[in-house]
Amino acid sequence: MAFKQGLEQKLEQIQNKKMAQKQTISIKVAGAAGQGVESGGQGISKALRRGGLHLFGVSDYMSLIKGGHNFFQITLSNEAVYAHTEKFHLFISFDPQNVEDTLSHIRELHEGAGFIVDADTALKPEITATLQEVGANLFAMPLSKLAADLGGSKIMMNTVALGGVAGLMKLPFEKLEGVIRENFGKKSNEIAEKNIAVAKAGYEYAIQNYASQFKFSLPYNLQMGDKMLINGNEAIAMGSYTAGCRFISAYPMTPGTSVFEWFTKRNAQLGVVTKHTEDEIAALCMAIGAAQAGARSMTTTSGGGFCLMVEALGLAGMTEVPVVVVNAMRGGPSTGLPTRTEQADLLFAINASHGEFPKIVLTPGTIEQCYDAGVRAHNLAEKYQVPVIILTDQLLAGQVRDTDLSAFYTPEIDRGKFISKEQLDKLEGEYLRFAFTEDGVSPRALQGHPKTVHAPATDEHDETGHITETADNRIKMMNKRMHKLEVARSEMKGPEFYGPENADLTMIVWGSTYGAAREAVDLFNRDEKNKEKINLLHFYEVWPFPTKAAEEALKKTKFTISVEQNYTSQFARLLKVETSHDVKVKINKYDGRPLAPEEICVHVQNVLKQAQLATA
Amino acid sequence: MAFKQGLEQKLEQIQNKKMAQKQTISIKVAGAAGQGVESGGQGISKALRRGGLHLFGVSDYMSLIKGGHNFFQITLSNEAVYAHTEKFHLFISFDPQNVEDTLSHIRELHEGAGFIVDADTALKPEITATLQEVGANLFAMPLSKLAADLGGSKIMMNTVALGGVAGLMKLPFEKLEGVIRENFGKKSNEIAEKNIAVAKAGYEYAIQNYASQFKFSLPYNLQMGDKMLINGNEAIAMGSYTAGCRFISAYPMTPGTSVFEWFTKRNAQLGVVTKHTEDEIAALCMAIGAAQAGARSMTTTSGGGFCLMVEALGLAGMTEVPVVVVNAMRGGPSTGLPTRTEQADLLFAINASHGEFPKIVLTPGTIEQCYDAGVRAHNLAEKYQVPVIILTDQLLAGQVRDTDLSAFYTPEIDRGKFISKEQLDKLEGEYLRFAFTEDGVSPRALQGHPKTVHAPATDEHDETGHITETADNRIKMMNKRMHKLEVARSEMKGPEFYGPENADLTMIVWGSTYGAAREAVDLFNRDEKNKEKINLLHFYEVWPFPTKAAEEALKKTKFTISVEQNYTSQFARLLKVETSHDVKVKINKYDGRPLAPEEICVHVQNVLKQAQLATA
Amino acid sequence: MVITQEKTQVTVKDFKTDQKSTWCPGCGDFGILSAVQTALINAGIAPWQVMLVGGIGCGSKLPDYIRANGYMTLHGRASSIASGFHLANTDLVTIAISGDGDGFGIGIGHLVHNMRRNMDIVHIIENNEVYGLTKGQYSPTSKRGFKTSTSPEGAIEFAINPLSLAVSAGATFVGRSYSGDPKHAAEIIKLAIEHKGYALVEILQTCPTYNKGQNNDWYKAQTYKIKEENPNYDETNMLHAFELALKDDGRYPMGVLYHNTERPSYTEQVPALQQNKTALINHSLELKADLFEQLKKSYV
Amino acid sequence: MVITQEKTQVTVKDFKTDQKSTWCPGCGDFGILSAVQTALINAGIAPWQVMLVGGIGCGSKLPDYIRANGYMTLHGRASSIASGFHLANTDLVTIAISGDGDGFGIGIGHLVHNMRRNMDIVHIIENNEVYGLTKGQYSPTSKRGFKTSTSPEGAIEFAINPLSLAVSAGATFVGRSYSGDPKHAAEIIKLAIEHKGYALVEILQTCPTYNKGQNNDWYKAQTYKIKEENPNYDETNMLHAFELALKDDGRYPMGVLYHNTERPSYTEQVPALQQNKTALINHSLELKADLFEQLKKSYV
Ligand SMILES: Cc1ncc(C[n+]2csc(CCOP(=O)(O)OP(=O)(O)O)c2C)c(N)n1
Ligand SMILES: Cc1ncc(C[n+]2csc(CCOP(=O)(O)OP(=O)(O)O)c2C)c(N)n1
Ligand code: SF4
Ligand code: SF4
Ligand SMILES: [Mg+2]
Ligand SMILES: [Mg+2]
Repeated sequence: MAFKQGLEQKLEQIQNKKMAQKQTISIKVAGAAGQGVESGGQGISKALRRGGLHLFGVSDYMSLIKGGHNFFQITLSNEAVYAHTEKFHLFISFDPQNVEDTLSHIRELHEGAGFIVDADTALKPEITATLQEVGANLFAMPLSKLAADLGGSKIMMNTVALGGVAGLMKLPFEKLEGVIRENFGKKSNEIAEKNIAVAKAGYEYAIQNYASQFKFSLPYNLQMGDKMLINGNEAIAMGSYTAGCRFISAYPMTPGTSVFEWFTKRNAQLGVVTKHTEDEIAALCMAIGAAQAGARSMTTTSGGGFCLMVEALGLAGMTEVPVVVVNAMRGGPSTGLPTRTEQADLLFAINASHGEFPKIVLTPGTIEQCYDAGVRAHNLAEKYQVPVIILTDQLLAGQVRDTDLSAFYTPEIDRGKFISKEQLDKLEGEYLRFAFTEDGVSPRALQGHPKTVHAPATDEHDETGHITETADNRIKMMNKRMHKLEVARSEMKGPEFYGPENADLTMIVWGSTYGAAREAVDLFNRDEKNKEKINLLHFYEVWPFPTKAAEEALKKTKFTISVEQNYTSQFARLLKVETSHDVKVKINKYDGRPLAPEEICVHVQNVLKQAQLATA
Repeated sequence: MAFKQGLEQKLEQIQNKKMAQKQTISIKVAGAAGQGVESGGQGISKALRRGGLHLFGVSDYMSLIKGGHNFFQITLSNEAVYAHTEKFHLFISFDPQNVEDTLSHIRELHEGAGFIVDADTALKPEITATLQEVGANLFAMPLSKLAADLGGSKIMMNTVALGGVAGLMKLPFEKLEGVIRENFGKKSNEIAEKNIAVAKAGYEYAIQNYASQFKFSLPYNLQMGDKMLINGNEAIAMGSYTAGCRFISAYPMTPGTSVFEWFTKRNAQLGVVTKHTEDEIAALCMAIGAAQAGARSMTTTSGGGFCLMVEALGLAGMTEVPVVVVNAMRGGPSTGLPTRTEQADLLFAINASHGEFPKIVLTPGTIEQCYDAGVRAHNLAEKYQVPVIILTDQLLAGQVRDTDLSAFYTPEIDRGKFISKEQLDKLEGEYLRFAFTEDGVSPRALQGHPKTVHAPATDEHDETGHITETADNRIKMMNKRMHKLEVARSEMKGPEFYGPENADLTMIVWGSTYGAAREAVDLFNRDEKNKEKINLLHFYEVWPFPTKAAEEALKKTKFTISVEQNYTSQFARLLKVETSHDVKVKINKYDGRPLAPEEICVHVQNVLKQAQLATA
Repeated sequence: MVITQEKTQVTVKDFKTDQKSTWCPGCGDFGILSAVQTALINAGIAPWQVMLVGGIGCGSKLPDYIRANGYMTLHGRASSIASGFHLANTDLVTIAISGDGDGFGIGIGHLVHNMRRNMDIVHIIENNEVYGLTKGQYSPTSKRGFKTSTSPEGAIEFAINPLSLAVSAGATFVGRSYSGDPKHAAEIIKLAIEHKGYALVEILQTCPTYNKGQNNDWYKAQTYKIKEENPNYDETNMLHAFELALKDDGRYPMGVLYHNTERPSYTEQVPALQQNKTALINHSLELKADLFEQLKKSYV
Repeated sequence: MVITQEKTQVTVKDFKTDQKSTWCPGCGDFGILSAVQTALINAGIAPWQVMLVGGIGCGSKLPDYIRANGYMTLHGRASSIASGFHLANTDLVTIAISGDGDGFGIGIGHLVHNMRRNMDIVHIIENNEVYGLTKGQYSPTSKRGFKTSTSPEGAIEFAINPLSLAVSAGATFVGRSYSGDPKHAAEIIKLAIEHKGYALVEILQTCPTYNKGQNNDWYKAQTYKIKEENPNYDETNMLHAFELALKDDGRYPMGVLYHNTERPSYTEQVPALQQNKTALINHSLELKADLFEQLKKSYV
């Protein structure tokens, strides 16, 4: 189902209901690539967060380096917040002359919202007209003038604008000041101070001139304390590192690259070998080589690069080498929408590579789960001696949300049946790399010790690793390898509910869709009529499929719909084959833009209406 | 389920039942690689076939060039025959000193069977003892002596042995003579005549000395006429050629190579451009380049090479380029069992490449269907402008069966919405390569005409092919592309039954498993008690899945079991998600050896027994 | 290439498109785009007589910004796809377009093999010594010590020498130019088009966003024209080409480094293309009944 | 390689295995196997101190037929996997083993890039100028005109020149030997092992099954030792190496063609390996609490 088709009206109805406790303010910073949208958005986010607000931030960008049109969206709240919103309250544009995009943003402004632009810009009449139409205020601030006068350069007009935002949001100025000092202080103190001066000017200008017109506000929670604003990819990287990952080889591909760059930037500090390879084939092959040697290893990519890795994935499966692959999905097929989000690689990842071998697929949905997935991926990989895929996506890779430091726990490193050097010294008898065992997992000793000489083959092999084609051995080895999948299945985490028990309708979601669906649960149920109407069931460890837990959970549902960012409802298909459960309705979005909670609510309302009609 | 586990006894029971009309004789030629097992097997097959017998031939070989142990199995019958048998009647060995393998063959001999070896070989006592045990006759023929005496070289001992086989089978000698003349005549007349002389000597020696001991015989049907002995890969190649394929680029990989070599050997004669590339990535990319230019194009490979092609598969899907990919499956994962058979790439092929786009997957089960798949693949590819995958396997790739010449029909070439040069000359207005249409298929004109200038992108693009990221266009383009899958679905061929209607049990099979399952139907039902007990339902065009036809067919079944050459019952999983049908029992074989009809019968009998117990 | 089509009178207008470029202001790719256009105009090749096969990268998007046949494909595969296209339609002038990452990094295998095959195509590689589109990682041509997000302490790899590699791999035309001199670049591209066999044209390219140091001024100082410095330079001598390519004085020789006109192109040797003197896509798809019968009979 | 382990007294017995070889009788791979063994013995490297990473092909199966650490991997990827292994465990001598199809065909991209990086491994490429394991198709090193199932009229491609390519790609050690002279081959392999950086050893190999013409007699006539013919040959001179590699007299020079001892190896420059003078796999996996805290705080 495509979105935004005659749904605006219903959307309004939902939004106009009073939302009891949870209040949100949404801000959008827009401009051309290279104009500082991303850094500005991140900066003001940090300041507002430190003020004591919950915050969700995500950027929308085109596949180009300069020009075009990007934006950064911030949702602020007095409660935890997990997604962007469709409508927003404050809009800062650095390229208001881009009429088409500007208008489309303005149309999404709430009544009473504000639009900050440089007073020097001569706005096109359509823009002012539309502003009036939606009932939003024009805050034409002297951005470039203040920047030039006080900072000595128009370049600082972004900072003036951020000051304006802080002013309208009534954020204590020292919060913004702190962030600016941290960000620019590295370059030079002078630059930092100039930026602070212009920010302050913007701050005061906004308070004096517009505060009375901007009626939205949130209570700052001064007790909130430290929270991280870290994105999904950084969380995966940090989880991997804390779980002992010491080798990462990769080839750049949006949106997988930032996992790699987290390591490259810190390679000396962390003692991690990072290798930018010539392609994705080499990326995974090197990681496998390092893993065979004994290092916890990983690679990261996106769909197209993952395609090139599937042969080597089978190598890892066949020779039982623990290795972690991050596939950060983006809009496909092929080059597709390189900077946009999608969840369309699920069945490809699960079935990737020819032949059959065990692999594990994790699909985290939040920043915390990204960290956890990083940790678990490396532990599970080594415990079961299998490749583990972390399937994330552009939306999760780049989003930030105020995150507890404690969620990034100190992991236990579980190396499974790893035989240490000391144990080897005492070993009697021949070491069999692929010994048949009850759980299919063979004790793993590294090459480099006089007692462990062996040479695994990607051909079918016997317990020593030597090539053999006999039918008997083949059957035993297949059983051994595939049995690991069954053992691992029992420790895959089952799905989790969010929202009221006994809801009339349960949304089945996986991966990053959790965020928007969770907000939709809150938004929808907050309407008095809808109290406890909907909840969600979120899957975040999907292969081997946690069938039992899924079946238990499904028993607690009445009417299920799947909500996925893809065309073919891949998760619903998987659920069907694994549990025989047929979701009643499938909601799909595949335009590369992340689902918004309001949008989901509209779908849900339609579904409920139709379902009631159908049973009437 | 692994086979051969305490089932021998039940097997005997089945086999000892008289088989009414259909009689078979099975022959095995064994030896080390390089000893001429394959050529000998092919030669005697041709001669026996020409005598007027139905024939099925398949070889079993190791992954090495010389040495090891290979064999060629021939099943002869007075009726059509689709599979090898587990037990056999005549055994010719060129390496009887390979005791282990020889013994394993001997144990599969019928009582009264014959074992042809060179009289000069001093047989190990275990061998003679086991022969006696199973009640088989030793036919120790003076193979090398006759070869040396009459042909002048021991090398011809193979030919003597084949003469012996012909003698025991009471084949008119001229049939063998004709084949020998054809095969050796190319080299020199003299060699041909010498070989004929030694064959004749073997022929006569066998008749004089052993005919009375060898009690098995089949009636030759002199009216049978011409039939081809062509293997599955050759049939795919020929079908592709007759359907207009003029470009094939490939990289060698067993068992996909022979499709390619069919073309390379004839490239000048047929006017086909054949390109041996540096790897599989280039193989598919070149084929796509040629297809984009307008040539009907293809590539061929096996699982590991297919892995390397999945990125380019998405390129073809996104830019709507018709191209055909043959994936001849072998034992996996990874290098696996390179010369053995498996059906474990089904879900990988269907879900191959990141993102979502339409593709078509054909899974022929017989030589005739291989030809048909070759034809249809190219027509469907161009009609829907999608990549088409032909999924075959080692078993089908290398098997021969007497095949009607008329089964290789003269195809119609359906280029779908192809715009010819002449039509273009008259075209008014702009040509839109990706025009939105009702069926999702856009009229296709080639580059190289003044009116068709365009440049498709693998990024999301508009109707012209230019890159665009807008949400609206994205949704429309996804709908357009994916809709082609729905239109194509209606012309996918549904499954076909073989065997009695209303059978108690239906075997669900796909691809090459048809052969053994079909023979199992005949074998099992021939038992009076079992009359009309089982039938099979064979799927050979599986993606887009012919859901309606499948559901119709499934309604006609009572109790279904899946029989697949893989571990995870991939087809049963697909069937489940597409039709909600749950097969009751899953039979799996994954040791790389092809299922034998007797083996299937044992499984079926077990299933029936247990099912009856369960319902009692 | 063997140019089979008639020369066409074309002008800049013919190549004009509405598509908006996504390149950064000041990017060297603009110069290359104009050089390609000029070369085609001067060679008398119309938009419908050429095929531009792009890989993936900033520069590889070139076919989107010119009105001409094109195909924007996969990262690293332009050479293969262009070769396949060419073999099926020898009537169009086929030009592959890559960045340094695309052509010399992930795509070097195809490059090397198609060079030694002497596939009759032109391959333009826009070398900005960095990965532009993925936001500035070091590339196989980045200088040692170049600091990027994936080489924060400076690249520790030795850069590839594209020209010596091309010569030793068997390319029969090896030229170099620079994005700041579109006139020269156009000349070299035109020569490459007219060459029969694999013609590699490396175009040094400025990337004001991620490789700021190597701006136009820098390149002007670091480049020189081979023929200007040595009017007697013999481009048919392979060893001279090596010597020049390996010369380690930090400066870039520009012009035709190597030109071998003796090797037959791959295309000229393909039986199916030679026996039937028209492009493969014009061959009839009709099945000759006697041939079909003969094929079948051979299996009886 | 920088050999960190102590020399070990080893003999042929230590390398003996029960695994039956699947090579054809008379295959040149037997000679290469014995050369590898001899080189290891002479270099004082025990079976557990070496890592043999094979690609896929007849010759790539070598690690299955010797008692030593090994890993038989994927077609064309030996160089990458060996490089990854080496970076994680610099204590073992890492040797990649490929056929000509594996190393110079499908795997040439990894080869070229790991050479210019100067990865500190040895790469032995067994060149029989044909695809053996897939039953005799022509390979990138097959001579023009070589008739095979995929080149029935004779190959129309120009063979790759592995040595000039290696030199121009940046390999710092380029040697050649031949399967019929295992003693010489062992010497070259030993030198390669002792070299610091990427050492390419091409071993010309007989394939009596699919390349019958180039048998031992043929090779004996066609090969010569560089140092015997020219005792003053200077293997440190890159241009000389080119000249020799390109010499087109149909004969194969054998020995060390090129040896550059000045370039640092990749391994020597990796911060994580240099700051902590033990192999990566011996580094502690323990998480330092203060570092962790600092990492987290940087996001507040
Ligand atoms: C298989 C694959 N891997 C990675 C990418 C991501 N990617 C896009 S462009 C590019 C590199 C661009 O560098 P270059 O070829 O030098 O072109 P430039 O942008 O500098 O012009 C990469 C790695 C991709 N599209 N496909
Ligand atoms: C991805 C992939 N493609 C193709 C193959 C099939 N294959 C196995 S060995 C080989 C070539 C062998 O040639 P070479 O490397 O020269 O080794 P040789 O057998 O001659 O020693 C090929 C193409 C494979 N195993 N994997
Ligand atoms: S990033 Fe560099 S190469 Fe890419 S468009 Fe910008 S300036 Fe050009
Ligand atoms: S085919 Fe050639 S390379 Fe392979 S084992 Fe036989 S002789 Fe050796
Ligand atoms: Mg670049
Ligand atoms: Mg070879």
